[in-house]
Formats: sequence, C-alpha cells, structure tokens
Amino acid sequence: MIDVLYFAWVRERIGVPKESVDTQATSVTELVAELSAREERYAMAFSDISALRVAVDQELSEFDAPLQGVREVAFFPPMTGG
Amino acid sequence: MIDVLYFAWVRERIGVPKESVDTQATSVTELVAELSAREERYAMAFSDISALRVAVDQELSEFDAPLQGVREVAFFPPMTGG
Amino acid sequence: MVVRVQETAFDLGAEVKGFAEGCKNAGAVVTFTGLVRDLASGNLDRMLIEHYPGMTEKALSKIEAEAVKRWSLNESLIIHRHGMLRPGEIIMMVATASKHRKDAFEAAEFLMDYLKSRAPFWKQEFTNDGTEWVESKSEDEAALGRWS
Amino acid sequence: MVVRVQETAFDLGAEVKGFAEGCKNAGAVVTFTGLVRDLASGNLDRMLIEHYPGMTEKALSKIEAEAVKRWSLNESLIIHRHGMLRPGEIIMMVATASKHRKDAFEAAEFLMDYLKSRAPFWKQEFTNDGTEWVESKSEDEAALGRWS
Repeated sequence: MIDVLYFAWVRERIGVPKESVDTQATSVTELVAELSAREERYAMAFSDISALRVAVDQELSEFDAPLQGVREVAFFPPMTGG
Repeated sequence: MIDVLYFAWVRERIGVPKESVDTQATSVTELVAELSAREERYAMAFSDISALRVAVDQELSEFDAPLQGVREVAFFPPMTGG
Repeated sequence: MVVRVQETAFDLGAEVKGFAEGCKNAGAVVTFTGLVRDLASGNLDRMLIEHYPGMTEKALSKIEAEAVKRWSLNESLIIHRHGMLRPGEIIMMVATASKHRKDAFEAAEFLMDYLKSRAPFWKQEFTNDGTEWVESKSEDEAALGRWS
Repeated sequence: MVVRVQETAFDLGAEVKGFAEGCKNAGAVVTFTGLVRDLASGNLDRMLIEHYPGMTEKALSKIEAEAVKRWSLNESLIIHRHGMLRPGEIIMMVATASKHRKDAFEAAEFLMDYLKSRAPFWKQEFTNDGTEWVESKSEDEAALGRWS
C-alpha cells in the first residue's frame, strides 16, 4: 500500500487529496499507468505528464523513480512559491 | 574666493574642516599646487593625489576640472559609506 | 537557520528587527518580502496558498542548508504562509546575514529562486471572474540556471 | 523615492514595515541593512561616521534616480546615519519595491554598490589601540563595473 497525494489542480481533477493505493507498480510511471487505466478522472489528470511534478517520500523525483519501499507518492503541477 | 573643504584624514592633516581661499587657480590641479606650496601640512596632505578624491560644487570631479565660477571644492579620501 | 511554515500572519517589522538584532556582528542583512499583488485586471479578491505539509518544511530546510554551504552566512530565516490571503498581505519573507553584502545578497536571491520553483506551494487566485491556479513561469525555472 | 541622512538612530522594524505597507501592490520588497560590525580583533569600541552635508543628500538622490531609471521600481528608500555609533548599531538601510523580485534585488545591490564608494561618508574606528580611518576596498570599486 502506498499513500498517493494530489495537490492543486491535480487534486481537483482526481477529486481527493489523498488515497491509499494497493499496487504492484515498480516505478512512478507504472503507477501513473495503473491509475490512468482505472478511471477517466485519473486519465485526465495524468494526460500530460510534462505538466506534472512528482515527489517520492517527500523528495522531488523523476517519473522513472522506483517504488520499492516507498510509502508516499505525490503528484502536483509545477510549484509557485514565494 | 573659493570655499575649500577637507574630510576624514585630509581634514586631520590640514587641520581645518573648511577655509576660504583667495586663488587665481584655473583648475583643481593648480589649486592643489598653490596650497601645497603654501605650507608643509598641505604638501603632506596632497603628497599622493591618487589617494584623494575631489568634489567640485558637491559633484565628484576629476583633478583637471576647471574652477571658473566654482564656489566650493572639497578634498577627501575614497569614500566608505554603507 | 530557521524555517517557519504557518497559516497566521506575521509582523514583518518585528521579524526583521529581531533578525538583525540576533546577528549583530554580521554587518550585512538582506531581506526579501513577498506580498499578494493585485492582478493587472485589478480585481483580485483573495489568494489561496496550498502546500504539502511535511514536504514543505523539508524542502525549505534543504534549500537553506544548501545556501549555508555555498555562502558564508551568520544566520538565515525563511517564513512562508499558507491559507487564504488578501491583496497587500505578506506571503513570505527570507532574511540572510553575513559579514559581506555580496554573500547576503546572493544567498537571499538563491533562497528565493529555489523557493519559487522547488518548494511545494501552489497559488490559486480568486477574482470576480472565477478562480485560477497561478502558472509557474519559465523565467523562474530559468533563474535556477544561475546557481548550477 | 525617499532619502534621509540623520544622526539619530532609526527603528529598522518600523521602517521596513512602513515601507512594505506603502507599496502593497509591488509584490517584491528587498531591504539591505548595514550594521557596525566588531573588528576581527574584537575590540572595536565605537565608530564615527563623517559625511559631507549637502553633497551627501545630492549624491544619494542621484544614485536613487539612476536606479529608478534602470529598473521598474514602485518605491525606494535610503536612510544613512552619521555621527558616533557602537558595535551592533544600524548604520544604514536601503529598500526597494518592484513587481518583480529581480528588479528589487538588482536595484538594491546597485544602490549599495554606489553608496559604498560614491556617497561622501567616511568611517573612523576607535579601538583600545587607537583610531583608524577605514580604507576603501578595491573590491567595492570593482563592484561598480557590473553596472557600467
């Protein structure tokens, strides 16, 4: 089980801020494919990966990052702090 | 008559912060030569012109600046503001 | 080296004064303050700042640690708010203290550049016309190139 | 666009807060504060700041006008003290406000670079060992090259 978090408009499209996902995905990319296959709202949120950023266990990561031992994955648009 | 002002260690060497000088000098360089010829304390203060800065009528200037119509000349070391 | 992420407003004057007093022997203190600016259209009603609790603090601490590694800093401070803000309200501030002004300036700019596009904050603007997520700017991403 | 040259101390917190409140729609406010730093020897007793009344105000206004010409600024402020100061006391501050942080940062750095070697201030340090005029630094003069 991995906690999956969504922020900003990704959260709005998916409809929840957080969920627990039972997955065998070995990378973020596989997780994205798995979620996208589930329901239209995921497919829509993940339709353009280049517009998204991902954090793995609260560290900014690449989409090909492995998921072994990972507890938390978060998807969000490019950040706009400051 | 020109008001001549001195600041920081130039003031200390000359011994006064300000004086009125009756001069026919046509440039700052000539004024410096005239003062230096007067007394040892001036000669000492002006011994190394490269260590000095000059303001003519409260504007930073070059030593070859003309003195026609000028009311105030100031000599001082490089500034250390901030 | 302090990082604070909070919903409540903070007193800019008190923070800057306290920071400067806390590092008297630094000589040079630089601060940056970010405020909610009204839009060009002039009809911004409020701005919601969303963040990623847990990751935000980590990301800011990491950015601050990197600044401390690169420049000679006596002290540094990052305060960032989240939640609902009105135009004119203070969003965040950074402060840096160093013996030399160059270090203090560069470190503050570095903190801001990284904070802009590497700390997990997202801004949503509420206007008469609706709501909109603020898009990241390509020049903010480009600004990071200066430090690599 | 305000320039103040004064002997009395000023309240950094109140100045920064007032400045930020006075240009709410700017978005980005940068401040620099210079404090009397103790010497490496650790025995600085006090620092005397001499200036050239009349020319000082003119020089600072000229520097500020140049910054306004080069960058898009909503507001700017320079306060510089003269007279006798103790270690830890605030010597001066500059503040800049702009829509964009790059303008605010660059303008503040520009003001500081010019103020350092083009505004008629001279510092004299008093230590247990005697008094000494602070010498200008070649890197301060070199810093001006960035803006020419």
